[in-house]
Amino acid sequence: MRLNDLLEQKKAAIIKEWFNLIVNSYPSDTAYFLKKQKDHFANPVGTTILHSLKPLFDEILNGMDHKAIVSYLDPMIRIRAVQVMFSPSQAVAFIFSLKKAVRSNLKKRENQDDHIINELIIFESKIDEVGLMAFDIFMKCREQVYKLKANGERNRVFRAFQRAGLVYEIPDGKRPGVMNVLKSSNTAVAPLDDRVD
Amino acid sequence: MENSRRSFLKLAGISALGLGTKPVLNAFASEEHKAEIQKKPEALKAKRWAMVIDTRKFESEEDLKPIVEACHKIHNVPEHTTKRHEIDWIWIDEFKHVFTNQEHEFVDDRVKYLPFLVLCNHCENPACVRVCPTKATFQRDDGIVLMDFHRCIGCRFCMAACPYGSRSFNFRDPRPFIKEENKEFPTRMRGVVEKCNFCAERLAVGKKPACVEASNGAIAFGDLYDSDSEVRELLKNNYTIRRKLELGAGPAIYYIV
Amino acid sequence: MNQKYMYSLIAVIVLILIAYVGVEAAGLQVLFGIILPYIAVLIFIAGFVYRVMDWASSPVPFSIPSTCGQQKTLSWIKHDKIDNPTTTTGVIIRMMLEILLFRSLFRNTKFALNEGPKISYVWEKWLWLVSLAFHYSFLVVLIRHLRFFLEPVPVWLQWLEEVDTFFQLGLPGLFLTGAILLGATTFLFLRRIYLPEMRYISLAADYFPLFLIISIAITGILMRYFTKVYIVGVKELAIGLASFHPTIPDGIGVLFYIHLLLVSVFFAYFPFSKLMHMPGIFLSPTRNLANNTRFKRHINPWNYPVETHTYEEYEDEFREKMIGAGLPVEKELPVVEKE
Amino acid sequence: MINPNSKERALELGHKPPKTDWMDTPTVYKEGIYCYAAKPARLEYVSLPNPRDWSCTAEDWQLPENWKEIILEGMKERLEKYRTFKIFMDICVRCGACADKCHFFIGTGDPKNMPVLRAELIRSVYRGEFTTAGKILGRIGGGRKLTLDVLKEWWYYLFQCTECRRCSVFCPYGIDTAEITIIGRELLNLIGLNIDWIAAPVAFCYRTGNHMGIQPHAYVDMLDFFTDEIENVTGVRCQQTFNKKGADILFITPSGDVFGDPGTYTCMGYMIVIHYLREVYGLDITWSTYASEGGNFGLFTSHEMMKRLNAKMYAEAKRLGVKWILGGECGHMWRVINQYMDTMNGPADFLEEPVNPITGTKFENAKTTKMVHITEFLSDLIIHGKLNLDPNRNDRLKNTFHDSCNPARAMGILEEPRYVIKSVCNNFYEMPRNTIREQTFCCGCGSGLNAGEDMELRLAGGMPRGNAVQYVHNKHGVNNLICMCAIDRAVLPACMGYWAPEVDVSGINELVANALILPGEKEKTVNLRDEPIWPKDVEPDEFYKRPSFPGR
Amino acid sequence: MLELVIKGSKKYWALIIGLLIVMGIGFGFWLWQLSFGLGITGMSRDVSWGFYIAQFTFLVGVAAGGVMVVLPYYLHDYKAFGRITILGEFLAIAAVIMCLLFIIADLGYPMRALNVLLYPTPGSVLFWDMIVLNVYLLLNIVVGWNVLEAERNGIPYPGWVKVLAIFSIVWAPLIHTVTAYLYCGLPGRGFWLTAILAPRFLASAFAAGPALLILLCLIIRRVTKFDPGREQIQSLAKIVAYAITINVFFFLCEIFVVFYSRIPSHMDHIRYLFFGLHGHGVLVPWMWTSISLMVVAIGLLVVPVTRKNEAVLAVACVAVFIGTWIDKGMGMISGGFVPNPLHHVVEYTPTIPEIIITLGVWATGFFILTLLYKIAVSVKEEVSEV
Amino acid sequence: MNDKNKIIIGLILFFVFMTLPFWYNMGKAAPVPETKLTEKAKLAKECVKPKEVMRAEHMQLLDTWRDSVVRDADRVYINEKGKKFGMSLSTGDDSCMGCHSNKADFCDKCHNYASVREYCWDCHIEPPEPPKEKK
Repeated sequence: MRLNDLLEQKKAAIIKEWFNLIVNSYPSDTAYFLKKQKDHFANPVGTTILHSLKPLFDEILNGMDHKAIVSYLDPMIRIRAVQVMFSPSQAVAFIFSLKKAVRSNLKKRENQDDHIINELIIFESKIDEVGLMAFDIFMKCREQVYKLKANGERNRVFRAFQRAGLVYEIPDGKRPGVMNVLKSSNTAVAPLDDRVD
Repeated sequence: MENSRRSFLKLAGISALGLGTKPVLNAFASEEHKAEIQKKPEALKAKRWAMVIDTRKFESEEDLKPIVEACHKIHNVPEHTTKRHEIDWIWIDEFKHVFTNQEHEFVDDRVKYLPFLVLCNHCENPACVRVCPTKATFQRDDGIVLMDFHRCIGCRFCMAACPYGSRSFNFRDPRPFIKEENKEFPTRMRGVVEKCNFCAERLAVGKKPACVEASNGAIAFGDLYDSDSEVRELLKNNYTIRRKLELGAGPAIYYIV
Repeated sequence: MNQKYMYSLIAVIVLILIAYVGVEAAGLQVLFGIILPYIAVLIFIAGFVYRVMDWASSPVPFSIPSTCGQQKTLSWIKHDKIDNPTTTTGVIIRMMLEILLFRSLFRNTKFALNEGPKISYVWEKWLWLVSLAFHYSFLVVLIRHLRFFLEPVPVWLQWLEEVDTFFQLGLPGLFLTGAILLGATTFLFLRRIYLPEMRYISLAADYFPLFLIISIAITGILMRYFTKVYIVGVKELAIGLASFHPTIPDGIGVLFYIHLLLVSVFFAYFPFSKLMHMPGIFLSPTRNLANNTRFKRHINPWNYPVETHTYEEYEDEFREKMIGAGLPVEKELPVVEKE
Repeated sequence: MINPNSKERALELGHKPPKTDWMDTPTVYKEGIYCYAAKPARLEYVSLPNPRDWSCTAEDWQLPENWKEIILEGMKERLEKYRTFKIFMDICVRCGACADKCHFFIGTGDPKNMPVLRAELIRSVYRGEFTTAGKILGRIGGGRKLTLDVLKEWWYYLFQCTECRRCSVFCPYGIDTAEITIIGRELLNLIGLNIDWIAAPVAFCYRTGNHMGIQPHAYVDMLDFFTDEIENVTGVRCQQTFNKKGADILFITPSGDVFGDPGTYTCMGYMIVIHYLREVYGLDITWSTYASEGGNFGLFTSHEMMKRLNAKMYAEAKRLGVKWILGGECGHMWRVINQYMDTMNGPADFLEEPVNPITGTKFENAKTTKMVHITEFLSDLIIHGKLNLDPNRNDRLKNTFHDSCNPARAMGILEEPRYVIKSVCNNFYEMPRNTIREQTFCCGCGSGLNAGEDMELRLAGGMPRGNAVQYVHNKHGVNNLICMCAIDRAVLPACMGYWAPEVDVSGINELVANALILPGEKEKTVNLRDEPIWPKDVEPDEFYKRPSFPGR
Repeated sequence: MLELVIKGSKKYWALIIGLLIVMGIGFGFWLWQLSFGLGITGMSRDVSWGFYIAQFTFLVGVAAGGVMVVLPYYLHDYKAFGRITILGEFLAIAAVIMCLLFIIADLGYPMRALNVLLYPTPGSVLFWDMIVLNVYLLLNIVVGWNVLEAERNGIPYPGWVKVLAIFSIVWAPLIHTVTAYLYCGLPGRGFWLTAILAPRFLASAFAAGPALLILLCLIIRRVTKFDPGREQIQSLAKIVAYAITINVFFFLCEIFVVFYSRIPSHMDHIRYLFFGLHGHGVLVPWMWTSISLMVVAIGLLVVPVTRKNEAVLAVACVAVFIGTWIDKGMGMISGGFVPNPLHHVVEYTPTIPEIIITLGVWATGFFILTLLYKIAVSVKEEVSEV
Repeated sequence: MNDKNKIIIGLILFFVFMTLPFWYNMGKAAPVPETKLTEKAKLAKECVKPKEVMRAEHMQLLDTWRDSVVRDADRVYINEKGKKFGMSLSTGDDSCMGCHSNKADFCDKCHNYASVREYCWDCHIEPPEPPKEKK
């Protein structure tokens, strides 16, 4: 329990450093905006992170409630999942820099205390767990993007065609290969392509 | 090359800052060394100015009017036609008004009807100086409570603070109400407070206050801390009273009754 | 160190040095006091006219006002006559609000992300307020300077000065607009330096006029309150310029020539810079046009005929299918003889 | 929460190298941001220059040798032709008011998506190539030469602008980035640089009359199918007429509604309304297969292309001899109609000044263009009590309304749609005030950026809109986003899916049709989407017993 | 948020234009005063402060009274007042601005007003009054604006705002205490020379301020869609009831001390006000009216039945407001100057130009109040709608 | 759209205002005021400080003077050259106006020319015009 008290005490300093580490891990062009931001202007990423770190830290420290953690992580990662400047590792790396922030905020004496070290190992494994959760969220978001990318438009148009009876579904039990035979002998769609406005 | 350019820029920066200020700085610099400000040699000096009014020497208002006139004339005090706008540096009032707390039913008839001269008391602890938000009213080392008309904002806090009612305010431009202007003394403008200045401008050139001069010896003026002074002489030999002593303001006007 | 503002800062410092050396060392008062101001005014007028006429020479082919309110429509729907004007009066009011009160900047919001995350758009008042303060005090300062050019000084100008020095602060009395001008330009400069996005988009050409105006204000304030110049000489010079009898009176400090050179540069620079936003705003088609193109035809002077896909060509291509689908056609199918 | 002061101190600890000037920051083409290049067939079909197979990520763009001259010559020509362009090149003071108004900047955080910087990409070339000061001072004067890198930067960022004009509302000089983007894209088109998602609809539209490339018989087939669908729901057959000479009114709407969900429901909505008016009032409204497209991707290509595509509307109206034209729910279509059509292809003196034959209302505001917006028309009908409406049938929906950019900021049609919506449904909630009306946020996909390959860009750009919808969803349980633009209907479902799941998207006419009581209709239990008309948490019996329920 | 003031109903604009006209006339007369001097007022050598300073004193009270809705909310977490703290803060802003304008109007030489800053004099209470008033103004602007803006944007207000809000709570009594010290530290003015002056001022402030606030709340409820709330109004009414009772109690204490000690220099002023002195007594009917109004108001406010009836409550609040206004706005200053230090009775009545300028300042205050309340109420309406 | 006329009218209006100084003076330079010295001043040859300094800074000098006279009763100024002056604007022969008794010519001309309104004379009484200087 002693580590928890220590962390609770040094929370402000740890979060400050955590944020700092996160910002410094960004591509320089973005970091410039994150770092220099005086008010909430600039990149939503910076502010989202800023606002989510404390509750997230509290949750790691005290609760580790899966649902709560996801709810703090989701907004941070959801935005980054569509900001192509981040590689997947960059998108979730910030979780792990909490380890560094915690360690550098413990005094030497505290760092050598066996009891604390043991607790620290447990704490860090919780961070790993959160990191993995972050990765899950990131992947979920990316999958969603790709689903939208791959199917969204086509599906909608296709459904409309299908409903209009312009498309034949393959009847069960028939030999595959004869697909999507159009109803009329005339092609209904001009041969250029299938575009929606 | 890089170096010389940098030093050039440095030089330029410095001269940009110092630009144009040089001649002026010179002027002031030389002034500091040589120019001097002094008091006039003939100026009257005292540790604490005080005034003793020997009321025994007055009988009626007629005796006092010339004194008031003398003061008001040299100080360009206007004579307003509207009572509300009245300005007085020195004026005349009855015993019961001047010494509000010492009046009683059985007071001596002479005193009861005797006109008294009233003016600023140049208090030791002046409330007006205390309250002034701009230091426009201030106390000089020699005890004179003086006004800097240039600085007065006309808030009239001093008028509320003065327990003697010695202060007046220029409710309007005084100039049209000054019969004869004394060119040697400025008038005031609308919107500032004024009061008796113990003729500080006369003391500076070695003259006694105008009222003293006009009183034919009924008013004495001098240094309270000079044991040889006329005022000390009078205080030693006569019983004197001062106004509203209980307020602790320490008025410098003594009355021999 | 930001190169862009350093360039501008150095440029202004060099200008100051030129005037200083030119007057103090080389005695080129005639150049700085007469020749350059005349040239500057000439460049200003010619350049200004040239630029505006150049804009005028390009037509406005389409009416594309930004509509910021409800259009004129059915009689019972309240039409926003100012933000979506349909008449000249509406446009004039809209332009007046824009020019006199900076209507669009008044609308400005600042994007902010809050816990949640929740996006909010907070009214951003400072840019609007300071810009207003800056432009109006600049205008007053400019008008006040007419006292050097007009003799006798008109009464209205004296009133203006009286109001501007209402508070007796210092000797001679502090002109409030001068102080506001300096304060506002400093704010505008600091904004460019401290806000990252402003710093990113700012060019040397954004800093230069700011430094120029700040320097002009500082030299002006210095001359009035700190290191005095011979004001009668200044007016003599100014009147001389205005009446085409230029003279160089003796005894005017070098500070004045620096001030004058900076002002000359300001005027000469004006037509070739972003400062042309002053006339530009009057000509901005998204603001000075009425949104009335559905009931009043806007003419494009260079409208030219274009190639289109006509109905005839269309029917020719799809006639068979159209007939098949029961669509009416202009021409029936040709009877194709079978061979 | 970290207190702001300590945050600042923390930030100062960073030792990142100073960032580069924007002119020195190279453009890196990121997957998910750019759209694919136009295929040669599209360009050839409408005789646009330099058709070829190329890719924007390839080193060699296969440009004509004199591409630079072409662009500069084109710029010069446009500076002389468009005062907007010239003025907007000259008067920007970079005050920064526009910076955080752009949905792409908010969403992507890419500084070059600040409107001012997007314009500076072109302005810098203008200064460096056309102004004396810029030529002399070069970089210090903010000027630069036109190089291949600059060109690539143009292409990348000009196709990250949806021409939504939100920035122009806040600009103290009214500088309209859309105008700059339009002309920028026009310049790119001079050397065959376009994206396929724009070039294809342009070519399709030119040939078949609509973006989808739907041939006339298929168009009719599709609407016939909808007729069946409607009959299933209402029991009434809403047969439409096509290319009918001598009809009263020609109806033109974007073709996206004919083939794409959920626009199809809006399309059915039009059909029901048209049928109702024919049955009840004998009003003859006809569709055209030749002018079967309201949208105009020519606007995203060049002014000339816009004019070529737009010409069909008047031509068809003239051929059919109708009195006036009725326009469906579309965004940029209405920008073109409001601000360009009459100037380019008018005067339409062969048409009559539009009058609502049912109410007698003169549409004064469409006197010369002779084209009326369907919400103007509907508002007029509703206020005169000409439509038999039962708003309870939309009780399943809690609605909010997305002002589409072009109708809001290039036309100012704000109250009509709200009036119609409030007349046909009981639950309506506005989104936060700085995200609606003239300050509305773009869907993130306008001006031809609604391709599939730039999904990341679209979602990032749709973030502000998504956030505002999510806000009313959380606060009021809003589950339906109404919009009056075909692009919105096509793209907002994806945007909502990512940012505000559980919120559906529909057009206004879909709700109107749901509420409209058709003569001879059967007892209605489902809406056009085959969903029960009562709210999810309410039993049908209870629903019909509601005191608010009129005359059932 | 400022854009909210330019959208309003016809009545709103009529009010605005009406106030602007009064302001314009007042300003015109002030220009006349500026060029002629304070001679156009009824003030004299003996009564050197008049209507202006009296209004100033009263309005400092109104400004300080605004804190009575802010304090329970921030210090005692009384949630109900959260709805209307902004009304208290905005009332304070308008009142302080009126105070400053009255000071300016009262200055003989306003062009030199900045001398107070140029030659700071910590010994002068007026110097401190200038500081406390301006700081209070600033605090209320910053706190009020930020809290309202946060509410409008649906986000919590920044933490530092709460710190400032609590600071402003401490500050509010300070402004009235310092204002009382302007008077009660003066020798030779028996009427003011009493330690209970500051408590008396505060008591009347906490009565008059909330009473006005209640009236404003009732008006807002009538003319807008925003309802400040019944509970809120009743809580305020209780505050008014206590404060006005304490005010009268303090006054009785004063009466006892003065008349039991029978020190003439203290007694004469009160005698002048309530009974007349040496045949002078213009204020006598006014003062009795004031006392009666306050007593009646106590009756109406203390009895729950009458207090809970909002129509009666409104009457009681009007009584409190007018009662305290006469007490401070007329009696307090004149009473201090009459009789004068030489025991002459010189009476004071304001002149017409003086009253017009006063009206002009009041109009300015209500103009600002209208604009601020327009903003506040529009935001409240907006928030409850969206 | 033909709006050239409007633009030209606007330009003309703008330049009429901008070139107001040229119109106002109509090519004639108003005479520069000359500071006239009284005989007494001419005889004295020099003022408290050199002419250039006095010309530019007399107001500051007077400002410091008035403070020391009013607040410290210091009334004598001895300049660098040892010459004594009464530190007063208008009181005494050795005051400013004692020497420059021609206010209209000495003060007003320049002040009017430069549009500088001094408020000295709101209180201080201006000296009577010496009859011989008047013509």
